[in-house]
Amino acid sequence: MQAFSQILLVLIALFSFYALGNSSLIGCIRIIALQGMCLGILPLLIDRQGFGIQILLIASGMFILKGFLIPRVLSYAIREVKIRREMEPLIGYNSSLLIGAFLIGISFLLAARLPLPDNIRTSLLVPVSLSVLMMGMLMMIVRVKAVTQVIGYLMFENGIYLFGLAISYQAPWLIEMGVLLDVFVAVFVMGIVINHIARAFDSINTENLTNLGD
Amino acid sequence: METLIFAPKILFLILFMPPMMLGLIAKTKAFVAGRRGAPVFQPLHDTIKLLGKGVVYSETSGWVFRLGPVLSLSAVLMAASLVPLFGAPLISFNGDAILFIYLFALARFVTILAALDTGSSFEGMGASREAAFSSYAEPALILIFASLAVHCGNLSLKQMFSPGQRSFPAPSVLLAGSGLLIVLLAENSRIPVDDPNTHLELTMIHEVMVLDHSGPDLAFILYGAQLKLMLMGVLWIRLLSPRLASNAFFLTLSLCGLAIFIGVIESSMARLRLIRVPQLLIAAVCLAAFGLILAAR
Amino acid sequence: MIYPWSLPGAVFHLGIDSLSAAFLFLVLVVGFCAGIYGEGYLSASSNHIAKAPARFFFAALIVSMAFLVCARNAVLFLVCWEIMALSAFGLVSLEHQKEDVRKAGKLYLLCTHTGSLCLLTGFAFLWKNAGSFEFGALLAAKPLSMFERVSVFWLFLIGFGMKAGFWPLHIWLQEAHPAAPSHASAAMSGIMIEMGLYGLLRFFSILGPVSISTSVFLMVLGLFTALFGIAFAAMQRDFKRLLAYSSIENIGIILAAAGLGCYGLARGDFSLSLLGFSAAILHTLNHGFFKSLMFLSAGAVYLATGTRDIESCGGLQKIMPRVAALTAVGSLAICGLPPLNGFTGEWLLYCGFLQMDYRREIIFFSLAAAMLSLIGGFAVITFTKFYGLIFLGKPHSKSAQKAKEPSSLMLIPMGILAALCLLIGLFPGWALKAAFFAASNISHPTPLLFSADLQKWSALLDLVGLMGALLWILIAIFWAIKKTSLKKRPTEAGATWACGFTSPTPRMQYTGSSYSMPATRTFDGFLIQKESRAPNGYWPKSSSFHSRVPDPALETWLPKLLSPFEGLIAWPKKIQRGKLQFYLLYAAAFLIAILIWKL
Amino acid sequence: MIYLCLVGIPALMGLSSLLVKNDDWRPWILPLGFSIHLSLVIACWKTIPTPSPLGWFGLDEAGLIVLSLSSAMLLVFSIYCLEYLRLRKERPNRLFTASLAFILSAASLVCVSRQMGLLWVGMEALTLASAPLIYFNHNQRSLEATWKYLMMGSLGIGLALLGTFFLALATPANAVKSDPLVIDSLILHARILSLPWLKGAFIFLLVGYGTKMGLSPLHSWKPDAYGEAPGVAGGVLAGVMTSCPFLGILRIFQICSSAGLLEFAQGLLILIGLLSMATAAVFVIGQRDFKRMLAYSSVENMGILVLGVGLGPMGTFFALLHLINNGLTKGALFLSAGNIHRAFGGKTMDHARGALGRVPISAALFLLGFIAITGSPPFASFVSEFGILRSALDSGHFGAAFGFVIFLAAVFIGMATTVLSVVYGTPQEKSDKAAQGDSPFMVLPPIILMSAVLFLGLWLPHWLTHALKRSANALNGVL
Repeated sequence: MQAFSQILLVLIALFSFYALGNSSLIGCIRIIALQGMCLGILPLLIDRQGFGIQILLIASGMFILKGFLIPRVLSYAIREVKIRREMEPLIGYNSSLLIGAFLIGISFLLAARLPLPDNIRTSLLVPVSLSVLMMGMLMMIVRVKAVTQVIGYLMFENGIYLFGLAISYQAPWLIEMGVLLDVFVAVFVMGIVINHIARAFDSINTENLTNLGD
Repeated sequence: METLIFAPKILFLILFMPPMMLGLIAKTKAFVAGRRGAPVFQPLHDTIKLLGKGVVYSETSGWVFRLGPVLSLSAVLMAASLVPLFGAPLISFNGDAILFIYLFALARFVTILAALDTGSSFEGMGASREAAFSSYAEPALILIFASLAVHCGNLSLKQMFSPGQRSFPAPSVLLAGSGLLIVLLAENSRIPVDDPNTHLELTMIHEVMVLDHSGPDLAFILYGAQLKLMLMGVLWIRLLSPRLASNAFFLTLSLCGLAIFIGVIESSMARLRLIRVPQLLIAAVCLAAFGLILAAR
Repeated sequence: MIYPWSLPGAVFHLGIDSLSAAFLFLVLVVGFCAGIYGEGYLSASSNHIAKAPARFFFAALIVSMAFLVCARNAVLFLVCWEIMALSAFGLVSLEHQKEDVRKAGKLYLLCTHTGSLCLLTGFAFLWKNAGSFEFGALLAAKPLSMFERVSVFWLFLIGFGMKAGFWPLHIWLQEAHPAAPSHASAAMSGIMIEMGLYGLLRFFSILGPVSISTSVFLMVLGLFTALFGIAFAAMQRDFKRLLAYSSIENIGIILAAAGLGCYGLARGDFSLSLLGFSAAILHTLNHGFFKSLMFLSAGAVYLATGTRDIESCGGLQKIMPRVAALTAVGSLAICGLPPLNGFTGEWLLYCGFLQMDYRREIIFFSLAAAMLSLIGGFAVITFTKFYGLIFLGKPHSKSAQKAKEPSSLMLIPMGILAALCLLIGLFPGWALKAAFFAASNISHPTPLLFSADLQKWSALLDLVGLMGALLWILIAIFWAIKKTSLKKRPTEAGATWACGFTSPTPRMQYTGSSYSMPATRTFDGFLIQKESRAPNGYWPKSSSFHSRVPDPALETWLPKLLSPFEGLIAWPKKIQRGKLQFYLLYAAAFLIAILIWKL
Repeated sequence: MIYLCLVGIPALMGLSSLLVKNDDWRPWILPLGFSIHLSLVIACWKTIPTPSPLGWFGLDEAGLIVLSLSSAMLLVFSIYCLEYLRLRKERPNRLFTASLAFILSAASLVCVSRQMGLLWVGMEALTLASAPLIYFNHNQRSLEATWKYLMMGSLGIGLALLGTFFLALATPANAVKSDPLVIDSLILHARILSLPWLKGAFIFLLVGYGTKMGLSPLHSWKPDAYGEAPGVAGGVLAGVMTSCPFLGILRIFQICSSAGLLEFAQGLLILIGLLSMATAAVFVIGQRDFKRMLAYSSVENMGILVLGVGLGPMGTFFALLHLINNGLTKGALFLSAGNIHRAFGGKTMDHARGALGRVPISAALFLLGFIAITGSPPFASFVSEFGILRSALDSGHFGAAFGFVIFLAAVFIGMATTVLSVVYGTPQEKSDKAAQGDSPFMVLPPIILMSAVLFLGLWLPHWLTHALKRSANALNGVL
């Protein structure tokens, strides 16, 4: 169990790292789906008291939502758009990978300042979630395609959610459901907006979205 | 009370001395120039003659023009009532020195307005010069008074110019006196500030303001000017040494002396350029200030 | 009168002491006169002023000031203060269709709000010390620490000085007063700016005696303000601007008098401080009366001729004689000439400066007196120009010819004010009593001393009034003499003697600028901007000469002061350029920074 | 039960307005439902309802104040909408009305929830529900604004979630057997919370909810959203959407202060508050677009709020008061700004000039609102801003007081320039999109709001003072 969860965590981190370096939209969506699936499995491994019904519920909900529904929404959103890959990002792939590595370092540093929550067996959870979160932010920042930004946002959410697993033993599952629902709706709305963007500017380049400002 | 006893003398001084001083000045100038000149009482005759004449009013002018001379003359007479001639003044109270200065200002104010009322550019010119120069002369006068008030701690002319003040040899008095002399010449539009009997209106100051007045108005104005000259003369004499004004006779003598002195000055130097006049007055201010500093020690 | 008020720290606490009473009297009289005049003014200036707002703002202005002087609680004071300021703003920007009016209104609003912020901070300091907003508590509170004292003093000096228009805080004044309709500018110039002085006087009594050097600084500031104001007044062409500048002058004189009072307090010499403060208050009253009178008549002229340019008026004395007469009274009073009220206050101030029996800084005070007289001389220049150019001579322009006498609704209030000027000039003792009682609230003298000084000075001032009466009698006598001597003699009417020139035209009259030129020549070059196209060649083209007098504090120093801040502002604006990625970056960077710093 | 009604009724209205077909009388649903809601809220003022068994729901004074503010303002806005939506026939208003209703429901959820997770859910719902308002105009600019709003909002909300998790982790696992996010129990066991996690929670929640509030440097979405949304939507955003996250910050601040992290929390709040005021000052000066100007003024006022909270009990008292004043005034400002915008078909100084000539009442209201929001008596903001200044001096934060005054002055200068040039002057010839004059239904709501502001400036009701005092003390742990 212990080892599996460790591996899974590392895998999740690597996924987002990979997404950071990947230029194709579809690829990114696939990666994010994979990451979501891993997230779905993780609670079963990490949690203290075996397969509780509520754990099962959450896990399955996660698995479906993050593994299938959300990627579906995203691919629906970019259907009209011809472009399939992220052209010139604000920061090149290699350098963004470097920054990603740097961020991982920061997140480990921050995690070191926090005492280990006593119900988590693995010490990797906090730093990994922080780094996934930060890499998500990085992705939102350095990419210019709206979809990629949404993917970044998803990654960011995953990081947070990963963190949420730490309290899954005591947080009431209703809350978790609400959280899931909210995330889903958020992404749904974003998808719609992307759709509108695509129609209004017939591209999903956010370079078009810089008319407002002082 | 004592003033009532001296009433006739005072009346003589107030009524006959001013024109006589003017006549003396003219006489002196004539003498220096080698002419015989008009009799000493000529100005008095002129004044009386003018009183008996009719007037010509410019149709531009209005009531200000008609009221002006009256107002200015009464202001100067008011001032006269504050000045200690040889005895005590008619009225005296702490702070009347300020009133004295401001009464002259009032006279000037109405004269200027009367000049502007005619709408003549020449009189406007004269008015503006008069206003500008006297605004420099006033501070000098204030400073002189202050330097006198340092000792008696009182702002009444009677106290400030009473015997027992420092007198002639004292350097502070010397400075104040020279300052006062300049102010006197300037305020009464004598050379070197103004040439009363030039024939070019462009260069006049006081005379050009009263070009349009005639008859009694002109008489009032002339007499007012002469009276002003005499009053300041009295102050000057009393400043140098109050003893000179201890009685009417001495005072008369010294006033005549002053008149001759002025005459000599006028015939010995030419009028300054108008640009230079303020500098002269500021010099007077500086003299007065030095006098004050010396007096304050 | 104390009513509970639910705002934190506030009590609806009204009270009238003699200081309040003096100012309240001023507010009510001037407010009343200006209000009545305003009705006539509004109905005469038919179209271009919205009447309802004008009435509302004016009423608000007067009422708020009436409450202001009675307020005994800082919050109430501030509320009244701001209502006053805002309604004045409303009045200033009534004719907002005009560009310059908008400018003036904006400038005024910015200035007054800055001042109010200073006042807020000052009161917050006082509250911190006293724990209450009641004036009584503020008075009774323990003395402030050095830091608090200094900061409160400067905050109040700036806050109230901004309203009163001390140099260089006066920048709004000469812009706003001309912009407002004349009854409003009368109220503003006659009362509102005095409220700044009221505040200062009120809070001198709370702050306690200031140091000697500070009071000397106040005197110097006041005299400089006065000199500056009158010098600029002498140079103006727009006669409402001229009046506004002369308000600055009078405020300066009052400040100097107040400074004298502070000096007395600092020296522990109560009769001197009493003298100074009462001179300040007396001059405040007088200024309130004659300045509002002047503004009212300026309004009448503006209404009749439709111009505010001195050069294009002239000869109105014949066309509107009543206004002319009333204005003559006003201008005599405003120059501080006997036998009118303006003289009494200045005379008191001179006496204060030149009472030598206890002075250490004789030189300084005599120079101050000299400065005062210089100011008086310039005042004479300014107002002979004002009166002479507007009312005397021949009309310079068509607009001046078609002028006509205003309605009695406008004349009567002016008459009341003029009568007040004459009366105070004749019976200054009464006004002095009021001023003394008011002043005793600031410099708390022993009753014995107080009654003695009141005795002394009111006796002297009554003498001055008596002299005034004598002067009137003399004038009457000589007038009679002249009339009798002219009875049986011809009085002919002829053309003005133009030194031989046969056909003088109105255009050839002396102009205002050239009239004040000899006096203001000293400021040539660096204050007066001239642009001229001199005629040249054998057949010269049309030539022109134009000169204006920009206010250095407003048009030179203020921009210099503000220019560095522009750069300061321009730089950070780069961060909001519309790129979402950057916005996200700011958020992330901020978060990480805080995490690393604080966690 | 009452909680269910408070949250449920608006939600039901939202659903029903989604179902209703007719565009013309759909808007009428809102005033009805909102008035019911408001009456419920008033009932709550009469008797504070008891917390629900699990301790998830409950109303304290702070919550009640925010709740009543939101409810009352939304009622006023819904009255405005009746006329507004009639004028904007070309746009289907289904989503608009629905999201107004959902906003109230979400806001009520935020106010009544005593459970940080639940509060977060409400906040997220609030964010999503307000997106359609911004996108109402359906043009490229509004689309851009919506996109930015969504991304920034989601980022913030995500961080807030993380903060919530941190908070949950702050309670030692076996120490308390209850739900680790219930505020009351957190305060009860404040002493045993682990401080590092709590600090982290505070930072993340501050940044997260600060993004929703629009504190600098997280404010960047605000001018775009406020500028492109219709006036009424701007009012909703500035009045309701900002006070709910502020409530969230208050909650976590309360927990921190009772856990002994007072200095830490106050330091951060003062810092970010002054930073926001400075940013607003910089951007308001020379701002030609009066809606964006209002947005920055809102940034400034948010800064004032957190600054006040950072200055101790007295400051908190006045901050809560300022919350009310700011909400009401901003509402009036945005509504009148919307009227002016419509009358000139433009929202910059170049289009809109001399509004007093064309829409006199709205212009006057705009001017008054400006005077009020910059804290001049006799309007309410004067009381609160003066109070915050006092508390800054009182608590010895002289630097903060200095900055406060300077920034107030700067913002005033900036706003005055824009507002005066919009209100005064002579309007140039009518542009084709110009509406005709003031219509009663569209000036009445801002008049109501402004008169409320004026009233509060002249008279603070005692019950309100009492409530403010109690919550201020509670928040600073000075019970």
